[in-house]
Amino acid sequence: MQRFLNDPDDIVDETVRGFVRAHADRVRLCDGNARVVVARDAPVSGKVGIVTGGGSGHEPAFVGYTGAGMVDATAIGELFSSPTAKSFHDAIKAADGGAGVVVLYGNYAGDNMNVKMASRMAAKDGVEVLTVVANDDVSSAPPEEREKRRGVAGEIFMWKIGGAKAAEGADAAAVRDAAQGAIDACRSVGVGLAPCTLPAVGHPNFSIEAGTMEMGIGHHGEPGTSVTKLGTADEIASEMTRIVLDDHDLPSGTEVAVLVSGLGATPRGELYVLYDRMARDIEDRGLKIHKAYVGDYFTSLEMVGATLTVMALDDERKRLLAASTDCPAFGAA
Amino acid sequence: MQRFLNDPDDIVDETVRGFVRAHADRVRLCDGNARVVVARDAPVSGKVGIVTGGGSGHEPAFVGYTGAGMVDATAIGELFSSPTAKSFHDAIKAADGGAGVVVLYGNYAGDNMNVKMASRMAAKDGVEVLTVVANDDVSSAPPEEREKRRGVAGEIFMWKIGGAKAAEGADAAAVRDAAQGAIDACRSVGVGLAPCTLPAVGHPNFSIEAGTMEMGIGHHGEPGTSVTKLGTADEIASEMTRIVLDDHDLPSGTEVAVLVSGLGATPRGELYVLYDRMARDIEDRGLKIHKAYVGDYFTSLEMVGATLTVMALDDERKRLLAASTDCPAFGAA
Amino acid sequence: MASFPNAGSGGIVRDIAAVIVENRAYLSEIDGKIGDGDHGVNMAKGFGRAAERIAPDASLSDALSTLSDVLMSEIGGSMGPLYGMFFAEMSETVAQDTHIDGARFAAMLRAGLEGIEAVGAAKVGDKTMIDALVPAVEAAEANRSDITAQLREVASAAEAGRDSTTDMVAKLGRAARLGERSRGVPDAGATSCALILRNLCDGAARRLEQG
Amino acid sequence: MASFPNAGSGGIVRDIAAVIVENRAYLSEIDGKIGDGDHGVNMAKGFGRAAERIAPDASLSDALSTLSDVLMSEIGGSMGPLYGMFFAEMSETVAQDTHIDGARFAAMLRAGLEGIEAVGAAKVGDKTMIDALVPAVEAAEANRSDITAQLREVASAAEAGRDSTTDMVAKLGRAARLGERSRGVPDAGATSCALILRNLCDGAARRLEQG
Ligand SMILES: Nc1ncnc2c1ncn2[C@@H]1O[C@H](COP(=O)(O)OP(=O)(O)O)[C@@H](O)[C@H]1O
Ligand SMILES: Nc1ncnc2c1ncn2[C@@H]1O[C@H](COP(=O)(O)OP(=O)(O)O)[C@@H](O)[C@H]1O
Ligand SMILES: [Mg+2]
Ligand SMILES: [Mg+2]
Ligand SMILES: [Mg+2]
Ligand SMILES: [Mg+2]
Repeated sequence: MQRFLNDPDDIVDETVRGFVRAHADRVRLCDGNARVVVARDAPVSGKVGIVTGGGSGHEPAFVGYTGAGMVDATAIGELFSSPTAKSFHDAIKAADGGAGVVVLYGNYAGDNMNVKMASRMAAKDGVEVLTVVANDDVSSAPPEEREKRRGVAGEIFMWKIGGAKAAEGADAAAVRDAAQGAIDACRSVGVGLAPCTLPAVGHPNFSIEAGTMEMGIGHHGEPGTSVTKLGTADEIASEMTRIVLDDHDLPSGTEVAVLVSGLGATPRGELYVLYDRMARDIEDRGLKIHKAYVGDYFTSLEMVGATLTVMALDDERKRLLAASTDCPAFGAA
Repeated sequence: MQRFLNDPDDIVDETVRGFVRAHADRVRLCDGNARVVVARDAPVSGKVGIVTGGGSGHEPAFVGYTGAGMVDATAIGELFSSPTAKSFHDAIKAADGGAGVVVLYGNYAGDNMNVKMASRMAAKDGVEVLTVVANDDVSSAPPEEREKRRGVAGEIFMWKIGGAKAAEGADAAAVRDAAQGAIDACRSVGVGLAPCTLPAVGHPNFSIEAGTMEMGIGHHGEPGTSVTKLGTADEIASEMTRIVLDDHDLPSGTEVAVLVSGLGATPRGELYVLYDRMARDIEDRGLKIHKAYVGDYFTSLEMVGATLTVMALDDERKRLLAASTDCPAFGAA
Repeated sequence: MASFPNAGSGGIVRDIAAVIVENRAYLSEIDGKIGDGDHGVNMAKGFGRAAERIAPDASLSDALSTLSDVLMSEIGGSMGPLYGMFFAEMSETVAQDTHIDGARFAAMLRAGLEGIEAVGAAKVGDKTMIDALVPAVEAAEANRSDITAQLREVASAAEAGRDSTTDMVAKLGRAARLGERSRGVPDAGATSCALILRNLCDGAARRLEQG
Repeated sequence: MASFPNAGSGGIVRDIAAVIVENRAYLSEIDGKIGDGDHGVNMAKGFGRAAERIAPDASLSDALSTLSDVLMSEIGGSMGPLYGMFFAEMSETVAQDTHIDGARFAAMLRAGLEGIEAVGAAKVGDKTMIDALVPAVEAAEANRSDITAQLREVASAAEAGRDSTTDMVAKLGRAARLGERSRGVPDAGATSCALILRNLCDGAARRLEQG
């Protein structure tokens, strides 16, 4: 493994420590829990707290979205593994400014269980906890089983919209509704061209034959919907756009935000090559791109691949998307 | 090659097209030259124009640093190949607001020649052109031959400082001096763990045996100063810090800005693991880290590796570093 | 009636932990075939850490409680809450017992299963640890009166349950999306669960006293 | 004295371009050993595009000018300015000539070399295209009076110059950092330069007229 590695068991602690050290102007470590990162100014008294959390290995997600105007406290799990209930609970406590806390997380078995247990613990402390679970990955279940779908890069939009709504001073229910509305308005798809390796495991956690690709792949290498011959960038981009928009079914004229994220080892230039085709396909379907994000926003270690997320906008979401943010992965550098 | 690719000959054009499409709120294509990207508001009348340029494959560099408060116009070359003199010339014209243009670029044979030719062409148009050539890569030549050293990620600081100085209304000579001061205050080193492949070539452009690493590697895979056994993350981080600071020789108490960039396929979490060690080593040498940047700021396609850049600060550089910027790779998202 | 003492039986949990740590690579390997390949890593980390914190003379209930705490507060993932709740409920059930006989052993396992069911939503046939655990609990309840037979039957019911997962199509968790492609590999969680129950039963059997 | 016509000799440049395009992979391969592996790609793109724009009946000077324009405005890298200036100066030198004899041929090559020297800073022995070009120019000047011999000598001097680079340690460009490791491979630019000069001479030789 050609990687920057000390003891594989220490990766997450070292990553979090380095992260907090690098961005001490915006975040700090939670007192008593080295797996919870808290926005510098959190808790803001009277503001609804925003919490997220998830496994490591997706950097800059989840931790990079901690900061003013976005997430107040982030619980951090092992590589590709949900944070503990205790960490979610500590994050909730750290984010609580007395106006309740909304936990915005992704639909994975571990996260569901740990957030549920943490919410119960927080309820005992007297903290009101509402939750929104992201399920934007269209390939992970058919539309009629949307509750089974995984959460992927659409979570970034959910955090941005929910975080901005909370920053505006909305109450917990309104923040929850805004975040729920954002993720309901999101659809995503991923494609994998080469796998990644968990250092503690030491070999790729799945395989993709050279010359093929896996459409619908998950953020941890969860199998996709089909393995086919590797297409051209244009073919792949068009297929991803088709999958997302067929599921989305937006009326012509709808304004959208588009996010194309690399999975870790895809050259950034290639993301723009994909975007160039996607944008034209999106516009050909009568939609209007209001804002685009292209980069490594939500990765899977060194997987080769990309995800496309399309969020339908309305006036509120446009306002909240434009609101100022200052977290390490999104906003002022 | 598991890559997102159409015709390898079209990559650069497609990347630039996708880039301009995605960030049309901040940049536009130059009239008549699809290899020059111009900041939305450029030229700003009375402001010194900032131009840069370089080969493609380093995204988000160079193009991503085009935007308000940073670079006015960027000339774009083929993968790992200098832009044409014509493109540099067109970028100079696009950036010229009547107060002269400063070209801030990296020390590579092609760029030197093309900038020189472009400056001559611009002089014929009556545009005053000053240049600063970045040579922050300590491994590329001994200190006494600093003029032979390559420019690497320190260029980002040079653009930021030069761009902010120009935005403050300084004249061309003062902008040149600020940018020159910034790059003189920078030292960088890179390490490579696995090579990258130019799509048109089809095989890795150099090789690193598994279990080894190449210290001092260049941004195009230029050979480093030594090939050794792959160290732990901590060992590599300490060695990189040592190389940079031994060359830099800063008085104790100096405030510095630190930039750690991945080379393309390094998981982001690992960059923080490196930073965690580097930051402690930097502080152990009596320096004070004023601001840190960790991410994929200047890549080399899908090379596995990282670079470390340390810039010494003074009050002016601190002010210019903090000045607001809005370019796709740096600043508001 | 035969039973084994609660006091001093914490060693059973340390032995279980040792077996999980030994099977780290294997558990990750089978998880890797249809999941994300981290089951052994997750389990070994939690069980290994817990073993270090269990006092040499700990009771079974204290040892189970320590294990549960580590899983819940340090491991996360799915295993933190699932095994965390499993061992927490087992520990609470026998906390006041000086000796554990067949009836208490069955009650302990039933409580553990209910602990899992309180957080997870798996049913028999979904290709999860539940497929090893449910038949084991049923075997425990069918053999309440003869703990020697019970311990033997529980361990083999768990292993048979584990084996039954090989031919199942996963309906839950990361493997579910594979559909038919998930057939042919035993479930990782069922495999760790069978290892845990086998070593729990063997450890208890070695400590049996005629009462 | 023998000479070849300027008018109608643009085909020589098209032939040169075809040879460069044929050697795309080879030129990249040797650049890849000590440089960044793109020399063939860069060259083939520029020469290939130029060939498409050279009219069938173009003069040598016009064809050289077209080639220079494409290199300078579309290719960039080091080759854009270096070969761009080379061909620009060659083109300007013979633009007014109806026929090119040995003296004019030598003058054309000398001007090309000076064009390169105006932008680059390589000297003989640095392991660059200069090592092929300088002996070729000297051979041209030493054989001004006999163009037939001159064309033969120029081509073989260029090839000998190219071969001399194999044993050199690079002192300029990307390969310079390699030090001793850069020995043993011919320089990519010297190799393309020898190909260009060989085909220029052969093309001119086929067009020679007794004047
Ligand atoms: N809802 C559930 N109830 C019971 N067991 C489950 C459930 N979801 C998953 N599992 C078990 O978890 C195992 C995987 O554990 P592990 O690999 O450690 O976690 P993860 O799936 O988060 O990577 C599966 O093999 C399965 O037995
Ligand atoms: N200053 C220079 N003068 C003359 N030739 C040079 C100079 N620098 C580099 N070269 C030539 O350029 C060749 C490499 O060209 P190419 O690979 O196309 O460009 P790059 O080095 O930008 O990748 C080298 O083999 C060498 O012959
Ligand atoms: Mg996992
Ligand atoms: Mg090159
Ligand atoms: Mg797993
Ligand atoms: Mg080259």
